[in-house]
Amino acid sequence: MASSEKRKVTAEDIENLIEIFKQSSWDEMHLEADGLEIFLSNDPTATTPRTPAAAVPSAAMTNSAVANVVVPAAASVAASSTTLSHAAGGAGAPIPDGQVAIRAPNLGTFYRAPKPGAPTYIEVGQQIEVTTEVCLIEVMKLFTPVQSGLRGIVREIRARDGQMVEFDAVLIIIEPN
Amino acid sequence: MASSEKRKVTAEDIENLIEIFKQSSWDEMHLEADGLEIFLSNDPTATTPRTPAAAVPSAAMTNSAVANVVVPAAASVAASSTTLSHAAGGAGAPIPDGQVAIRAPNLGTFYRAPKPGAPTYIEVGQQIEVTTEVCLIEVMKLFTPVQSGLRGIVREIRARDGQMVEFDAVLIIIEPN
Amino acid sequence: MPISRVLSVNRGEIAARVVRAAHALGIETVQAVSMADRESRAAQLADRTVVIGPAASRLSYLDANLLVHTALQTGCDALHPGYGFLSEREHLARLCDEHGIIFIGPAAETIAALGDKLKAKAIARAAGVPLVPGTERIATVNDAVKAGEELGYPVLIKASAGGGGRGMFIARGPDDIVASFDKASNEAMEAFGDGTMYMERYVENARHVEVQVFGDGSGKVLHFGERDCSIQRRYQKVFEEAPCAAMPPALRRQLHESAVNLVASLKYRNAGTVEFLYDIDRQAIYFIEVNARIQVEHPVSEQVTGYDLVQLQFQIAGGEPLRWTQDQIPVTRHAIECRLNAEDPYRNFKPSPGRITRWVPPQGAGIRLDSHCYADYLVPPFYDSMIGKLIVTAASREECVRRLQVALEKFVVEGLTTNLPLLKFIATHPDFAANQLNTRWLEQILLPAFEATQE
Amino acid sequence: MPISRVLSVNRGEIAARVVRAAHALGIETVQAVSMADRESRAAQLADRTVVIGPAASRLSYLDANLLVHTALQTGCDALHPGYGFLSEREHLARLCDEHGIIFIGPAAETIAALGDKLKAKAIARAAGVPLVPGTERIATVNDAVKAGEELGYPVLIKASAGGGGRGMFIARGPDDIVASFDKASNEAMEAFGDGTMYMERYVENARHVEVQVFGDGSGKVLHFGERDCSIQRRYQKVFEEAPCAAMPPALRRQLHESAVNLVASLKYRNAGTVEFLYDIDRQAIYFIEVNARIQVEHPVSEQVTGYDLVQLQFQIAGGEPLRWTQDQIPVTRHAIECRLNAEDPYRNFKPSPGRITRWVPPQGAGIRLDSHCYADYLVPPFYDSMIGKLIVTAASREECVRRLQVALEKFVVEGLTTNLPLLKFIATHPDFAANQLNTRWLEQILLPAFEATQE
Repeated sequence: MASSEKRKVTAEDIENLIEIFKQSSWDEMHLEADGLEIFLSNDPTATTPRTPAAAVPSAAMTNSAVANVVVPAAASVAASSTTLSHAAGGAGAPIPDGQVAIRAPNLGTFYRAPKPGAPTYIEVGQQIEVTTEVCLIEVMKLFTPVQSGLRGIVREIRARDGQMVEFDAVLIIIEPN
Repeated sequence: MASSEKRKVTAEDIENLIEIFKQSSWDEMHLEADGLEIFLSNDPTATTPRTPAAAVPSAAMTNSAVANVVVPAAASVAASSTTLSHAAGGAGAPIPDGQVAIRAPNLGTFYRAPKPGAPTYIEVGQQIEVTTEVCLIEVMKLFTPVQSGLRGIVREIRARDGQMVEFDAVLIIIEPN
Repeated sequence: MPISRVLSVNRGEIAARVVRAAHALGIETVQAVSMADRESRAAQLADRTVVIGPAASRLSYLDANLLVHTALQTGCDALHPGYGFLSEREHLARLCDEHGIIFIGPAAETIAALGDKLKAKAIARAAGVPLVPGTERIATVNDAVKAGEELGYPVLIKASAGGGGRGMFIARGPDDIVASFDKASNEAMEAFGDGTMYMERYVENARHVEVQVFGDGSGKVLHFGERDCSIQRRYQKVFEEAPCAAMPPALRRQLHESAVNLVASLKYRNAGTVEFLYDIDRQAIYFIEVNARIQVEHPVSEQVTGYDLVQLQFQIAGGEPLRWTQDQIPVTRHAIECRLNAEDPYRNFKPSPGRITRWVPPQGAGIRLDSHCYADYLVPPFYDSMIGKLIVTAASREECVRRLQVALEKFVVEGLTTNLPLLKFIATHPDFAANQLNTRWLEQILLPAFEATQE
Repeated sequence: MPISRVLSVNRGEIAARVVRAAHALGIETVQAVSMADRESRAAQLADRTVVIGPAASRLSYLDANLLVHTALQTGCDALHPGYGFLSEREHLARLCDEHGIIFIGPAAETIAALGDKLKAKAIARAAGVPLVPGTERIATVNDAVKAGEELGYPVLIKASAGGGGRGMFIARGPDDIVASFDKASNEAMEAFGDGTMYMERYVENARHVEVQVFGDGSGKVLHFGERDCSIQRRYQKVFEEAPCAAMPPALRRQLHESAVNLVASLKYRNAGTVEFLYDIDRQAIYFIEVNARIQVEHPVSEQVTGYDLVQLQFQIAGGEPLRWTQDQIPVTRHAIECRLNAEDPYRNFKPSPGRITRWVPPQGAGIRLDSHCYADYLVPPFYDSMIGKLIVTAASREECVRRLQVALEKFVVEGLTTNLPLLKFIATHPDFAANQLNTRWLEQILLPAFEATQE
């Protein structure tokens, strides 16, 4: 799960890269991996990489089976989020430096507790482990618990109990430790 | 009719100025006359004249009762003309330096001779006087002869016999003398 | 014979609307423009643009000879006059007829008849359409009191020979007549040498209601519901809506029947609007006039019926019949239009032409904008100040008002002054939400309140 | 009950089309998008956008549970499926029904019945709709010759138990049957252990013709004319037009009646298309299948009839009846659509997604563009390659072809490779102008000629 691990580039990775690039203020992005070369540019006339040495930003991009954990490369990237008027409930605010978002693995209704009246999975300030269950996402009466995916302290719970969250929406902010 | 003559600024003058400005590559135009101040800018944020000393370009703008004679301030202005796809038949080409266009005083059908089979009013190379009739413009069977409005040699006949010309279209090019 | 190429001889939003409607039907377009409108939206959209004259309307849009000459020389078989300018001039329609150009509008003689106020009233009367009730000459106080009973108070008593208000008074009951009739008659005698009086109903509390009609020239006429245009400033409509929610169904039926009967009696062709005064206190309608053209406010009727009236103009003019029956034109929704003008509502509505630097119209469910404007467009100072029509549609009037409020709030126009603050003020006024208003409401209630917000 | 808020669950041009149609009717819109479509046109237009999943369709547009969950959570009372994806899945329609969401399309059981090829054919047969004529089992050469006379040559003789072409042959006359029947029957016996044969008409020279129908669920069905979609590559339509100019009126009447009878027998609800093979040599039509959704090529039918079929989908789904009679839907014009794809026609139609740097669509009389693209739009690599549909309308086919040529010539797209050169080549080919083509023309005649221009 560490960014230093060598693994195959997937279509999802490319999609994520395009995403990050679109949300960034960078003019060009150039990446070589697995014999694959990717060049993204905001300059329509650009055809060859002008900065072949520029590497992928030091973002630990991982797609865990449990939740999408994205460490922002820079606050500006995380802050830009989506520009759609009604998009991504609660995903608008920037993620503080050194903290990490647990994002919705799929669209669904967000629940803080396993059932009505039961204690919540987590509270702000709580120390959690990689396998700690942090919330429940429901789609058409199918309830799926979401695991943290990383160790740290809960700093913020962004999603609201009983409300729909979109795919990739920021649910919870963790300060890793 | 000379540009040095002092006369009142009319709505038509302002219209012409806006026109010239739109067709030019200038960023701003500032003019004071008759106690009236006109400031045109392509910068939406501009609110006060930044170049109060800039005068109206040295264009001899006159609107004769007979025909609109416009001496282009610079080739670029005359050349830009209208950008509409089908506009102003024959008005597209630039007017050579030192030459002057006789323009259509109104929309209508352009005739080079007073009646079918009669000799043409003028030919290229011919010397004409201010009152020389140069063509006929017809609107719904009402035929109006057009006088030259200036002295010179006919250099080009741009409008085609029997074809509709739009208002202000270039009809004939004269080299004044 | 279907139209294949049309000359559009108007400007602003309606020219763009006409060109788009023609293109949707596969009809080629030539747009006639003045020098000031060469970069207009209609010019950009049209297949061809012809500069017909200088900015001054008199030398361009108001010169029928230029227009017809242009139509003939550019191979057009039809001419669309839009509204305003020459759209209701018999002369232009006749000139088109004489030169084999289809005038997209009523027959020249229909325009002429309806343009004459007296003739129009006679046509209405003959078709059984209600006019403001009144009397013939009245000689004595007793006759006046008797007539007052019949008409119902209040009544307006005027000098037959009169004008300028002399010898005129309002009577709210027989006592007023007894008190003032002889004095007024004497006043008239002194002023005009004739003391004869007459009387008509005085409508204090009225709405302006009009019916959108269409005829195909065969005598068949269909209506597309009514519009309530009571929010006016100096007889200029500011808001228009459909239907007239304040009108009870029975009266609405009479309204529609009156409008249809009137124009059917003329074998009316193409689009028209029959205007009525709706007397709220007496629950009665009185004919005002017929507008023999498409109107500014036609979109609200399109929104509530689902028909494209400008396309229909082209189809009827091209010889197609009215294919439908009246029950196929149900009014199922509510729509409100408001007119966005380049004018300063805080400075006596002074026109404010200039370059639009930012233009962010609202969008979303039920929001339609009919406009020729865009960011960087120069609104020329030579013509009327309307720069767009915002039309909002919803299932109910209540929902429609709410949507209108949101839409106006989202509308951003920069670079020139507009009446947007006034439109917002109207849209959020409780009287407007409650639909408690009449033709005087804007000037008497709303504008003073609006101006008070500036102090 | 009229729809008040709809979830649009498709993408690309049809999502934008659906959102616009809803807005025109005052219906609020929520657009479901994948991560890759967050900046899409539909997302920009909709009142609200919801990211339902990652780019992969399986985890977004193809997950019925996600879609219905989203509809419920965002307060939608209806769901518009567009075309492709889940638009013809009984499961989605049923899930909507179960949760009180109006599925804008046919009833779930109709979708199920028509989705089963054998059931669909049985329904067609019961409704008197012609199928490709064929026989039951044939035992002997003599029976085969007799059947061949009845069906008319050429005929296709197949093994009943067969597949993969074994035991199959084409007979152009009785001699071919005599020469090959026993051999083929033996072949089938060897391959499948069963030598039984059957026979059907072989259609060499065919057009693909389809009828646009609409039902309101009461049994009332109207058609909106037919479309000719014969220009196909690998069963993908490239050009579609209306009407099928090559079809004689009597056959067209049979076509329309067959289509209407078929869907009326199902009390069909909402939009559908009945597809037929048009046997040019025998001047006959044979039922293929029913597409129980709005189709890509619906705009040509809109253009020739003047009805907005997507708005009509919303109205029918909202409970309105089909208000018209068939004679109120005349086909008065000709329209041609061609599909602009981000693909390289010179490299075996390899998809070419990427960022559009320049996008200058043609405009003018009779030109319509249904597209979600704009300058600076990134065409994502995850979905199909269609980036727009150019639809051209005119009074005649001849004029329509001319306009199409001009429109394609004016169309500028830069930043990615498109099939525009191929579209231009088709539009200017003499066979296309002469309307001399069949379903094999594109692959057999046109593409080799097109490729030859590259050498």
